[in-house]
Amino acid sequence: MNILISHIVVPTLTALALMFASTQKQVRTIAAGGMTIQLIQSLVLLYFFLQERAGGNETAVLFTQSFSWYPSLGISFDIGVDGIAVAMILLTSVVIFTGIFASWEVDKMYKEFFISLIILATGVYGFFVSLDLFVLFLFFELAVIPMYLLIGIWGSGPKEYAAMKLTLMLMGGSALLVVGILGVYFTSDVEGVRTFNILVLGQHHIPIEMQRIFFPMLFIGFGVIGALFPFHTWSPDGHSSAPTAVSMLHAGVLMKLGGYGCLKVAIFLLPEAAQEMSWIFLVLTGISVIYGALATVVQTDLKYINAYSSVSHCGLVLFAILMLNKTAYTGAVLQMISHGLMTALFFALIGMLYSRTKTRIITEMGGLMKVLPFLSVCYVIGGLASLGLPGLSGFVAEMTIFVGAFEHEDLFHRVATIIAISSIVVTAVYILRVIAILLMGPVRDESYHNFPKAKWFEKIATVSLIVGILVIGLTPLWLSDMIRESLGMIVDKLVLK
Amino acid sequence: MTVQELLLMRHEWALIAGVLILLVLELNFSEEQKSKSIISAVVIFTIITLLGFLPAESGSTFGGMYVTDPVRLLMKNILNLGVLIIFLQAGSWLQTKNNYNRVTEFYLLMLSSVIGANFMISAGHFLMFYLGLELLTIPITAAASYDQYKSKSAEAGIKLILSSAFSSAILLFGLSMLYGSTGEMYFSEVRFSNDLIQVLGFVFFFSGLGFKISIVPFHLWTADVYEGSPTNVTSYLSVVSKGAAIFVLVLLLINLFEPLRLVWQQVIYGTAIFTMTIGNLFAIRQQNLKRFLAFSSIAQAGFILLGVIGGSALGMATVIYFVLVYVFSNLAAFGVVIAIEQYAGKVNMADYNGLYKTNPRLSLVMMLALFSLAGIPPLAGFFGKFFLFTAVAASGFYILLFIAVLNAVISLYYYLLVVKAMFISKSESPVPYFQSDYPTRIALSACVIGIIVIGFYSPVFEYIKQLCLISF
Amino acid sequence: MEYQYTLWIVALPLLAFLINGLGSGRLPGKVSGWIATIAIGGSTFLSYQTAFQYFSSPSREKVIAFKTTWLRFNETLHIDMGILLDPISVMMLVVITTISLMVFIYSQGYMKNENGYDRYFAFLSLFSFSMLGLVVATNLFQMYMFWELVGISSYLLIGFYYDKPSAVAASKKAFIVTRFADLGFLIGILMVSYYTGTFDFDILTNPDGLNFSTTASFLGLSSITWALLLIFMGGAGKSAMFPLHVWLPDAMEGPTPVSALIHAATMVVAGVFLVARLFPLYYAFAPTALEVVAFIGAFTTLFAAIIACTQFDIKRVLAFSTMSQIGYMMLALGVSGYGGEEGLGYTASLFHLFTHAFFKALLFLGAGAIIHAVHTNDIREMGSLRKHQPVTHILFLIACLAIAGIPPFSGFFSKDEILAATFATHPIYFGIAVIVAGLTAFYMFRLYFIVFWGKEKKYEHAPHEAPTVMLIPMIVLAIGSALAGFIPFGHYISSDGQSLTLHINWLVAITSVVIALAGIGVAWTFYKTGSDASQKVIKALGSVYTSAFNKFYIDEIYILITKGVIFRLIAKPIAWFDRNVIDAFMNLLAAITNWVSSQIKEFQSGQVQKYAFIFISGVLIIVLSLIYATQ
Amino acid sequence: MVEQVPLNHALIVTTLMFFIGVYGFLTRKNLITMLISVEIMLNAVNLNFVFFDNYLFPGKLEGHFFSLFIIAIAAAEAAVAIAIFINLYRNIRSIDVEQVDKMKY
Amino acid sequence: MGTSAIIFYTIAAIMIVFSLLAVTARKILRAAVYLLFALGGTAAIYFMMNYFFLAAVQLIVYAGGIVVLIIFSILLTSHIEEKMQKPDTWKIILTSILGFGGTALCLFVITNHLFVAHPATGAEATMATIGEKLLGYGEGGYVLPFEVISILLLAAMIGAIVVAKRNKPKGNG
Repeated sequence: MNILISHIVVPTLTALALMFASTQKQVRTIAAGGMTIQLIQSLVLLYFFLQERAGGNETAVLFTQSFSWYPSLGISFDIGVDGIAVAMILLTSVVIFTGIFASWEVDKMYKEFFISLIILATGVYGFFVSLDLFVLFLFFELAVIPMYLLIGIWGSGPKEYAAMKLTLMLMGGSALLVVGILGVYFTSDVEGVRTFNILVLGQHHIPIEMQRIFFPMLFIGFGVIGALFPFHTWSPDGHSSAPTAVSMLHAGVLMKLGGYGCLKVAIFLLPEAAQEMSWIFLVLTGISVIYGALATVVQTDLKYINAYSSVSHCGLVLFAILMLNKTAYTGAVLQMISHGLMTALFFALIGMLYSRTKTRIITEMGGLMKVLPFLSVCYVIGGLASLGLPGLSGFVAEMTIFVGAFEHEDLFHRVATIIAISSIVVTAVYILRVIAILLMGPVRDESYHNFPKAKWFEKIATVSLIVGILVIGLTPLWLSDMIRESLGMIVDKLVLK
Repeated sequence: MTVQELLLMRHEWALIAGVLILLVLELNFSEEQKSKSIISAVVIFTIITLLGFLPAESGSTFGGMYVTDPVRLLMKNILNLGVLIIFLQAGSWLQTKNNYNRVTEFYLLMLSSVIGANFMISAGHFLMFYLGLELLTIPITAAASYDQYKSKSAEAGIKLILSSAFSSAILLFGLSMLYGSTGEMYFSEVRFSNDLIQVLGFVFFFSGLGFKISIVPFHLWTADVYEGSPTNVTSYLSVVSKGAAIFVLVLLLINLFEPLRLVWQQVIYGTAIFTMTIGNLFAIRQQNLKRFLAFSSIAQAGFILLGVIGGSALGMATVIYFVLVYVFSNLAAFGVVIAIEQYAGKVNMADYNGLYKTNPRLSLVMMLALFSLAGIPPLAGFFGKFFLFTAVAASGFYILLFIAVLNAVISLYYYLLVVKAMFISKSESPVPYFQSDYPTRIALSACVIGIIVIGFYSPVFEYIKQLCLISF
Repeated sequence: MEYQYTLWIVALPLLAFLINGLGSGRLPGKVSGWIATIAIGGSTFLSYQTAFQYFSSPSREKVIAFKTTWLRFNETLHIDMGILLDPISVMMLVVITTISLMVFIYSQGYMKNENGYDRYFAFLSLFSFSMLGLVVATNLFQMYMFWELVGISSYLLIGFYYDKPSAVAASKKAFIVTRFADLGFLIGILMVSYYTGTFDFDILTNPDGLNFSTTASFLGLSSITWALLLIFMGGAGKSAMFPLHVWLPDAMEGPTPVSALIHAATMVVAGVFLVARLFPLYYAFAPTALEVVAFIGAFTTLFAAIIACTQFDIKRVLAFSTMSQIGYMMLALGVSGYGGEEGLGYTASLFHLFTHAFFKALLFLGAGAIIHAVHTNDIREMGSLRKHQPVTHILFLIACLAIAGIPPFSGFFSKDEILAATFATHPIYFGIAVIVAGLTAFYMFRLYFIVFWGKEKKYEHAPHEAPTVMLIPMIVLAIGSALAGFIPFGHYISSDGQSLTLHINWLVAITSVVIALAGIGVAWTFYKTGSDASQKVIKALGSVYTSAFNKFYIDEIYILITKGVIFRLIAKPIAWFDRNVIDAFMNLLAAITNWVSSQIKEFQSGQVQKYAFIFISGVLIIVLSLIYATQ
Repeated sequence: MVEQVPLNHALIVTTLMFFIGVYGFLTRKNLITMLISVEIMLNAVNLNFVFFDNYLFPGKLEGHFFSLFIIAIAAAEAAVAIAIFINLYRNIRSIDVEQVDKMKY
Repeated sequence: MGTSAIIFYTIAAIMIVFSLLAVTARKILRAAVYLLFALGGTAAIYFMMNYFFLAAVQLIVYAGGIVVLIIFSILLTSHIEEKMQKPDTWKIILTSILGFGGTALCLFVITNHLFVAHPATGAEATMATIGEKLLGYGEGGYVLPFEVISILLLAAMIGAIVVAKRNKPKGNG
């Protein structure tokens, strides 16, 4: 079986198997087992991919397979991956794997919880492997919907409101996607039966006046889930209400669908309009970056902090994508991966801290370093990654973005870039603020000394993510080269003009 | 007149035969055996449905009064499937003490209404169309007031019969104008020429059909009638009656009213927007689930108009496909509503709070149905809706498409409200656990299978598209 | 390659960090200390080996000892990890490893009874690793990376006592201020790399191969000038130049050995090192930037020296002294020319860097020994310590003499060269330098006299002499402080790589010694004799003294800008805006939908006649609009 | 008559009658009178068909037959409608249309 | 103006007046009677156009059937002497505007249209032709609608019975 198909099949089977599980132990075992297999096969995929590339296989997309589905509409189940997709799949596998462990102690309707979580993951995998716009969109929505139940049932705080808002805003985005996708489908000059295949569409031209209509639709459509200002407000509420694993998966992976889609669909298919209109969105993303960071500075709820910082970091992803050059694209993908890992780490840690302190307001906590050294150190590492410390993934991503952004000489891009760069200072401010208030200082309460130390599953979750952050941070070359190689297709279309 | 020609009318003959058999059986059942007629009706209708799937030829008979082709057969078969499910779901209601000796009558009314639907679809003459329409409506108005001791049911009947009489009068006025300006009543011979009077006639005519489909502004009866009628009748109204009218609308617009294309495209453009939007706006404030489904079905009708507007084979195929999906989705939702109404007598949203705790299967079915209606993958509704969008995009109506997708988002909101009630909200006294009867379970399973399979199994759509291409 | 082993100089501390970090809590305290010390000892040994090998070879060419591509940005730009050996990096290796080793040994005694012994050594090793990586960087970006790592280890060490709020605040401040400076550094790097297509020092420090447009691009300065100014901003942050100096005094919250290592001898001079590293670039393309360097250096040196005279916290006095001395170095760099005698400032600056490392580290360690003994930082609570700590007293005196520039201690030689360099170029800078020399002598001996002479104070425990393990490193450093001046520094290090013989400019030397002695004399009269002259002078100075005592209120200005403006006037409103405007807008859409929905409910009135009314009106309206549309 | 009365005049009569029916339907309070109004509307339509048949397309009798069937259907409709009215009357003791608004919004 | 025209306009006037009366009369039974006159007028016009069969059907089914049905139901559900309330003034005004508007619109369209006659070779509306056509199954034959309407009538009958028949009297349900 094609390894990509098995990436969809394994979670599906896991979800099916979960339906027949009864005890919590079985549920945990199946979920963890399934996602471990998934993680392993993602690593195998990476290995195969690098092997192929090393063997001189220059094809843009590897492991392709195509099943005709709705031939009269030109819909077929086309799958295949390039370096970007491989990287995103790997990210997804890591995050879902750790997500399972981070939600080890869910005891309310645990079966349904894991099923929904895994369905969500299935959607994400499907999204990353599909080469057909229709299928891609199908998986996109599949990934978004379980979120409603996950937040609504297992969330906290104003969960119903948050779940509804999140779902509706994301679906609002996908509404724009429908229009954009169909627009692309009908206006490209494909001969014969029209097609949804991205690669084929990419080889055909779409009239510029049509591109001007559909580019904003596709870009905003994907941008909503990528937390594009001003469509980001689902993020703080959604993330703060969601249960741990869901926040992890959502911020860690789902938000990446936005950036990925913007890059591989919006920009790839509509390059001329992208070139023409990028400045508008550049302004928006520039605002996202600095605005999200500044808004984070004054938050006191840990999840809000992370949500707003995600707005800033994901804004950087879109910002880089709009720079329309290879280096910035590479940076964007790296940033997606890096942010995925570290935000998942943050949310996992927040969940773990919350389970002990029963609060997420930082000013109500303090001195955790003393009582929970392991988790605190993990938090510090996450924080350092977030503020772009060399040796951790954030640095690699951000620097690549900045170098890429600097390839534009005109004043507008320069100013935008410098504004975006200055966010690293603000990031440092809020990260250190949290560390100072939350982890350092005297132990806030005597009862803190009774906190259980980090449990084994918590350690698995955090350590796997930190390993990911470190691997990328210390040896970024293979990853960034793998991503770079896959960008030729997209960049070439831009040059064509 | 040859046997061959008579065989063209297979669906109708079978149904008429069914009516007669049921009548005879009814006369032979004693008071205590009345409930047997449920089984006999279901069996008979199963046979009728199966017969419908036998291969058949196309052609016309009775001098062109009656036409049939594979597409029409398919439409009838889809409606038959819906009716079969409705029959299955009706059992528990018919066995209640107010109805036990009026079982057969219910089936007779339904069957005659289906006959009307079939004749309407196969009409080759305005008279046949009109008769079909009335035959579709009149028995159902009686069925709507079936719950004799409920004033709501009577009210529903009143509203339905008065509105439909009024709308058919208007339709007839339009027909008379069309007749006056063309002088022909056979579809095959009518030639339209885009005169103002034909525009007028068309709009009047359209309003009559729009009434059945619940197109805004001809929709106002819908919610009240849906709420008041026995739920089985409601599901019939929302699925079969509406489906038949949609089919006819598609057939007539694409073939008969082709010369007026520019006119009807404008009309549908406007009404589609209003239908979706108004349906949604009302749906979000409903507490009664039947009323809620009524407005949702209005919104769905608006979406269906998207497929109609292109006036292409693709559009026709998407409409038929969507109705097929809609049959399963809506009947699944109604099935759950019926089951809970029969068991607990509750139809309000708040009564569904915490349903998942006590009745997980029913909740899941309901969720799947609503998600399918909302167009969430991987359920069939997603495919149906996407294809409708494809059809409208194919005609280049991107603004309409945009409004439609926004409406799809709003619709998701209220579908999620129900999901929320079932899965998230807590209740002091949720509907206790119960086991529905076998026919209901069969019906619901069939719906669920339909919802899940139709989308994935692409030959369904490909087949429909093929047929539409041929008959176009 | 013959220098391959230099990789171990950097790698050994990293290993120590990893072992101590991963083994945290499992290793016995002693062991972690020894692991770290042995590792740094190894590095020290190899550094001396390298220095010996490098300087004994006749050529002063740059040597790439090791290089590998770490990250590729595009066809031309990539970050390499490597080791670049040239005179200044080798010199820095020696300085860093030596001071590090001494501090590590000293810390064994100083930190003995602290919790988190292993954590301390882990961080210290991390710092050494980063600092070593920084100086051997082959390219700007590698340097930037280690620059950041240095910053973070500084942060971690300042915040070592993490349950002490002041330490936490200080560490945060240090990191954020330097981070802000690094923002400039980063943008500068990006600009330079954009124009040159490279990060490599190999190319960058060889201005012949580069071609910049020096035409003004923005505010009358060329882009390369802007770039280099921004890079200098990074250096200024790390080296605590005005106005980015605010973090340094607070950084004294860290353990004293840390202050000695990081905030006196090594990290804070990274800015000087950076400018020196890029000196050819500055000189060739951005003389304006160099003027700025000189100006900032001159200003800072005076500014810090004045504040140093007023402080009572022993470590803060030393901190301001450090600022002042680094300002000196910057000044020297700023006024330097390129090549030959012109490049005297360059050599002088690095020479001073070299000697300063020894005596300032010694001062801090001495201060550490004192604090260890008296458990306070406030010099007003100290006195007559010479009786209790005779060895420390002598060593501290040597350091004081060295920093005051009294021959034959090392400070005299390096300071003299700086004075000579300024004397040759800018009379005003020379004047400032001379004044600062006097001030330096004054405040150092103020400190010395108050602490070691003066009245005996009441101590909780009787102060005791530091243990041997702390004294040995101090003695070593004292020897260094005393003798380092005799190294023929110009022979090894000069702006153009050619050997430069340093002469003592007698006029300058005598002036400086006289002024230093004057400073000592004033300190003597004020503090040794116990007269109240100092109080009178303070009274006479009035507000000038108060503002100097309050560090000229720079901290308050910062707080105003950060807390008052950025936090309260920007961040808070943004957060508010997000919740109450953007988010509210989304909610408003929902509310509008609901509102419309409730407004139109009357259409569904339940009255079948109204339904029919709407029905027929709808029909007629459609007809009308169609008629309208067709006509 | 074809020769003496223009078609338009005939159509004016029917149109008037139709809208009188509409008016009645929209204003009468009693359900039965509403039914009467519908009958008037249908009657107008019937006349329309017959006029067209007679004036424009004599000989084919299509309008004639249409009217015939409309009459039959009107009868059926009226029968069902009245049955429902009576049912309603039994339930709420009134056949005032304004009372029939228990379900709304 | 010929006799038939005079008769036509007279009948037309009668029809319109009685229609108006039928929809405005305050006494319900009178409304039914006025309806009868309006329907009778229609039958008269059918007679004038030589559609005797149709006229007869009109009289039998409409006047004889429907109106009687209506009167019965009136007797069942209303007090004959009771005057109905006047509708709301607003309702009257709005509906009148609508009615006039609708009439005007339709008449505008109708009178602006040039109706084209297609006289076919004339079948008179004699009983024979009507019978032939009604039972013919070829082109122009109406046997199929005839059959369908029989089903419809059957269904309507069943429906009416089901709705109106009360099998178990139950207080005031």
